[in-house]
Amino acid sequence: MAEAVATRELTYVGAIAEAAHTVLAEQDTAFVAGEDVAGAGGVFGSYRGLLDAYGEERVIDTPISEEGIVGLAVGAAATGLRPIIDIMFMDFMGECMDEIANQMAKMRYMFGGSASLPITIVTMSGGGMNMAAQHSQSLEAWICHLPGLKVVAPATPHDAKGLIIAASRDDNPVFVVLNKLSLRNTGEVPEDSYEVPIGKARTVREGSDLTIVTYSRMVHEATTAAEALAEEGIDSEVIDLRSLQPMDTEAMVASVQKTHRAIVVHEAVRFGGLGGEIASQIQELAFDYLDAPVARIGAPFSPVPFAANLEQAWLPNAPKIVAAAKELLGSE
Amino acid sequence: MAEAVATRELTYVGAIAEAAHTVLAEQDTAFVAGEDVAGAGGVFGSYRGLLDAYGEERVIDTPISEEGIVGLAVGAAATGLRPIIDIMFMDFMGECMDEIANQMAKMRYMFGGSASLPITIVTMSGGGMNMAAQHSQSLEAWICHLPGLKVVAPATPHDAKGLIIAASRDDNPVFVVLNKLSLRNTGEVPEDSYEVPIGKARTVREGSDLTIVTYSRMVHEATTAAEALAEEGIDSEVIDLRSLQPMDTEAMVASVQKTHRAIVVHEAVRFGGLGGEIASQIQELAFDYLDAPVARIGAPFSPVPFAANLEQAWLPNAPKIVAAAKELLGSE
Amino acid sequence: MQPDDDTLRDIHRRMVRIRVFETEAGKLAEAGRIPGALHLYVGQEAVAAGIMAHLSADDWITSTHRGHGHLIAKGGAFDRMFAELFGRATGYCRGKGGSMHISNMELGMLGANGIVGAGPPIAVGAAFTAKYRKTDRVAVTFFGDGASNEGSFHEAANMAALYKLPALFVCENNGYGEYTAQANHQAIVDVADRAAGYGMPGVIVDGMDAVAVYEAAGAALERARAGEGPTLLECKTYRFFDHVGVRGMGLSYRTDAELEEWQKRDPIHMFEERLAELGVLSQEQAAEVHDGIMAEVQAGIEFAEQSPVPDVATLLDDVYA
Amino acid sequence: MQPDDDTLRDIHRRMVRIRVFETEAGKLAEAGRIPGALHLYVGQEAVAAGIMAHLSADDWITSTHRGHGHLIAKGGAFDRMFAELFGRATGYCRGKGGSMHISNMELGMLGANGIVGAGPPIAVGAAFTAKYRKTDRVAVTFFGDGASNEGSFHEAANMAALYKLPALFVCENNGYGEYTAQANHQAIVDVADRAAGYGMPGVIVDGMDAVAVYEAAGAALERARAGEGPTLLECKTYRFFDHVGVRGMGLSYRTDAELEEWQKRDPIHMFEERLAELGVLSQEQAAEVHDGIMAEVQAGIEFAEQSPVPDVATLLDDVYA
Ligand SMILES: Cc1ncc(C[n+]2csc(CCOP(=O)(O)OP(=O)(O)O)c2C)c(N)n1
Ligand SMILES: Cc1ncc(C[n+]2csc(CCOP(=O)(O)OP(=O)(O)O)c2C)c(N)n1
Ligand SMILES: [Mg+2]
Ligand SMILES: [Mg+2]
Repeated sequence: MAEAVATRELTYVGAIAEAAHTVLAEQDTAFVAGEDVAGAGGVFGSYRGLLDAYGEERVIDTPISEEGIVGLAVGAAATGLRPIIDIMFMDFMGECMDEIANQMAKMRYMFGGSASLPITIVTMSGGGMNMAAQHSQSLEAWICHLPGLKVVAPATPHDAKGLIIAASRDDNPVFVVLNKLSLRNTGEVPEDSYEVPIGKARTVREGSDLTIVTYSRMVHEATTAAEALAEEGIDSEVIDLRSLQPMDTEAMVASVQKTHRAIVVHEAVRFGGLGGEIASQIQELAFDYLDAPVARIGAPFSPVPFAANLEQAWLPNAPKIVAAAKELLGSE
Repeated sequence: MAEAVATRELTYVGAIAEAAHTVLAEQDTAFVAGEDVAGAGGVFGSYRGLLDAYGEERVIDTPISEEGIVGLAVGAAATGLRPIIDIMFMDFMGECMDEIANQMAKMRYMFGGSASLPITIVTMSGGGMNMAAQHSQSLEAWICHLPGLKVVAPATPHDAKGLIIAASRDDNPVFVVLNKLSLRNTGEVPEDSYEVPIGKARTVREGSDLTIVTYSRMVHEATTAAEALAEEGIDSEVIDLRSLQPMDTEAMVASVQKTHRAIVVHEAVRFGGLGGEIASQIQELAFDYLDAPVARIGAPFSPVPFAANLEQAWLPNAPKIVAAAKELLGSE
Repeated sequence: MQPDDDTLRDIHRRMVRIRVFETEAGKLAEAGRIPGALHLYVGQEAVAAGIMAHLSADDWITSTHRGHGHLIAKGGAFDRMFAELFGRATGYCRGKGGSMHISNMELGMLGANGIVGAGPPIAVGAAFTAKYRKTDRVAVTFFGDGASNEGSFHEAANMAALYKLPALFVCENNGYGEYTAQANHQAIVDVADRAAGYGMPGVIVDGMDAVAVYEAAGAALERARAGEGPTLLECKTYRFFDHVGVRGMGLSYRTDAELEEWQKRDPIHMFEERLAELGVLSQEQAAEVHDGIMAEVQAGIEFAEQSPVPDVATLLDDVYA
Repeated sequence: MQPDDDTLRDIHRRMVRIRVFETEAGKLAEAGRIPGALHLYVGQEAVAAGIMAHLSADDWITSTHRGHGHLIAKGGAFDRMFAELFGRATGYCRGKGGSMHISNMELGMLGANGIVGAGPPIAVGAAFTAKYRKTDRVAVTFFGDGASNEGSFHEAANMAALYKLPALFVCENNGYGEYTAQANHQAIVDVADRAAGYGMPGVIVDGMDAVAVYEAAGAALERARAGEGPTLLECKTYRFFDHVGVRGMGLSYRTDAELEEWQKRDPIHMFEERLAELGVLSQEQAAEVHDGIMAEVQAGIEFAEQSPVPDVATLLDDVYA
């Protein structure tokens, strides 16, 4: 049993900010750098108060130079610091994929193990805010395919704080993929410093008829769907992966062995999304337990549209999960 | 029946060069731009003779500026030309992912259909040449996940020429992912201009016990594996997807419905690779036909190592396919 | 190249069209009637107007996240623009792009852009087309002081100069990239200092003075059309609204005093005083221009509001040609 | 800062170490005994030697695809270097990196790099560490004329100048990026012209003259260590071998006459003549230096050849810490 901890309601963005404060308080060699993270406290408020608390040597506004920012992190980490860098929108990774994929992810291996890169990369994913095609993407599939990186995607304030702290203590580059539509969500968050272990999924809801494997904001859509399904007598288990790389294969397989059915849900475009990896793992490792194919729900194959009605039609959501679940169970 | 065409043996790189010549001859608005494509004829020889034949207005050496090169293509295409650009190694996509993902792939959609981007992007993938971690990758998963792009990956000289010509005539951005270890491979290639249709797989070998779905150089490994398996009485069908986006789902599903077993093979790192998409589609659409889980073969989860023995251990190959096939068939 | 009277009136009209459109768009955004993020151009009108007065629809421009002003100056119609901002099927992008991707190929406007620095390489491509086809068209790329720190700007500038392309690089230096002052994002004062590093002329102009912009751009564009290559034109300007919307996030990253100092040099007020002095346009005539444009803006808003949202059946249209 | 006699001999030694190592590595590559792509440094030795003579193992460098010379000048041992080129377990990277990723953290050598232009941002990070920890360490980044067209160089230079980091940007301008002459990849003659655009000094030096390099670098590094910020130092040099290997692909992108002109200014020959004149090192002594180094190189090759290849069981080691 976990010991009793003092918690209180905090928003998702409040939890992010608290994590940033915690990390800088705990680690002398940690600093935060990124566009508008210092003076403005981050355009999402993720670093509010940090500059005042830790000064401009440790909280650094950068030019609009994503490749430079990631390079700064690589060089600083290789020489002994523990950078936390902010890539404002995940969509901007295109500007720095070389430093991410060819430098940060590979340096340790290419150097035969002689370099360590304890870097935390904080970024925002997801749509639903009428930000259109270049500010709404979920591109985690790009980075999960890169050996050398770890990737986490917290759904709740609790996990956001705990995973950022865990990332900052990890000696590897860890991407923390946050979700911008979740910023005002609230939840119980411990006051103290704590880690959510990287690589461990969380069972959000237990069930026996069906497993929904998901992460990030879709956890809430899945939970809503599970509640709706429960009213119709379908009992779903919801698994929040939290960590995408490494992935808690064991947790998902154990659940499917129990429920015999699975739906994988993410907001990213379905084709080529991480759902393919997840569904493949499930059918590879639990084939004999499956009563139906593993279903995948992701966004359709288009950029994210601007118009609100189109964007809502584009986004995966609870009704789409409910429909898929019923189809899977043959109950409609 | 196809009509008789005059063919002769050509190398893979010879077929690429012939395609480039054909495209510039056929289309006034087509030009080739990239690093060392003109004076040097391409570092792989892909554009040999092109400068002499078409002059420096249409065959253009660029600075080492991948983001600039892709941007050049986007702007030139949007204003009426049909650029063919060369990204020397696929690994360098990190330098231009923004222009690829956020501009080239999305412009048409974001502009409500008013722009067309008839761009051909030629690039080289794959290992096996002791080029180490930054010159050996297979990163097709990044681009197949991007609505707005098409992606082809020819395995043979015939398909290389036919797919480059098809790409150049397509009104969308098409990536032609070539394979550098295949450059000296030979095969029959028609002298005339022809298209290999984008989106159509090719059945390389018919079989009844097992379907191997693959593309690019792994087609040859799969064929070798199929021959070895045949000697042990296992009859495999080999499907060369050729086109990764769009993907010929129908062809793979039809084959698996016949054979009841499938192995997906690619050289890219297995985790998060396109194999997840392929395997997921198969089990979604042919679940009731499957006698075993869909297996996936890809590279293990590390950067590409330099040392020859490590690199050979890293690469997927025929023996690994044979072993997986036997396991799948329970014959060992 | 001094502007004649008609040109002066034309420039004025373009500036006022931007001002009124943006001011009304800002009100709608603050009222929550336009979704998403609007980056408004108020304060910088002299730049778009002074430059676009030289261009025809055959010339191309690339824009930024702050793109309405550029499109209006290039001839954008209010009704279709508002429709796009509202996400309606009648918008320039059929509602799929919104403010950050507003564009019109027929007007040669290759898009606002949500990615800082993404425009210059695209403009290089358009300039390449102009040269390839042996036309006298030009491509103008607008970008901010903040954008000048992106690698994409660097690569594009180098390529344009190397190939002597008919391009104009317009840096709208408004002193800030979001909430970060120029002194905190680069160690130079004049972005034009970067031009020499590419082998192109760098010119600095008062971006609040439409005539100065017009003249400097005219010389640079003449050079470009004559095949002599690109120019980097830095326009010193200021945005009167916040980075996003009108009041934005309410951060105190710049002082009221600074804003007021710049507002004293409001490009439209200064220009109107000058036109009145020159006898080109009286204050009454100027007021009429404003009124006429306001009516057109209101009609545009009405058109947008009465336009249908896109049919959900069009969701997957236009991903591919 | 003039070099004293010991320093002159030290610089000489570093240059010869590079020359002999690279010449022998080139032979092995041409004979097919080293796998993969080798980019050799012969001709450019004065740059690495003149600069590295100022650095200790506490200072950091980032290198390029043409990285052996930098590592040797920084103190790299031949045996472990050859072992890496051969892909052996005893190599600096345990055989996992090879020529393009050769590195040694203990010597402050943050890696050769297969990605053109990837080094400068990493060096900025190292310089950041130096400043963050309030040390007087410096970070030096080497890159080519071709690399100066990558956006990554631009972003790094801007950041280094902005933060006044203790960094030195060394452009080894050898006139070509692969097979493309400088005139075909940029419209400028001096890459140093780019310095002003970042607010840092740009210095041009004869890259075949080790003393000139040493002196110019000394001044720049003093400035850096004093907290006054980075410098862009352009060294005009030439590579005597082809882009890859010795004879390369056999393309005729430069003339024999041009090569011969530059070979007349062989940095080692010129330097040895000078040292003989100064009475610092006689021709006989120089020959002894060569011989001693040749013996060390041969021993290194033997060490490498006798070293085991990596155990396949290590394939997945060191992906993560
Ligand atoms: C690649 C990228 N990085 C960061 C951003 C976030 N962003 C949007 S506008 C902006 C500031 C741009 O400053 P500047 O270029 O000076 O233009 P201004 O807003 O002042 O007109 C930033 C950082 C972005 N949209 N794209
Ligand atoms: C991002 C990237 N683009 C292209 C290449 C291919 N390439 C390797 S070396 C080279 C030329 C580099 O020229 P320069 O920077 O002048 O260095 P030099 O070879 O002359 O030392 C190129 C284009 C690469 N390795 N990385
Ligand atoms: Mg600005
Ligand atoms: Mg060079």
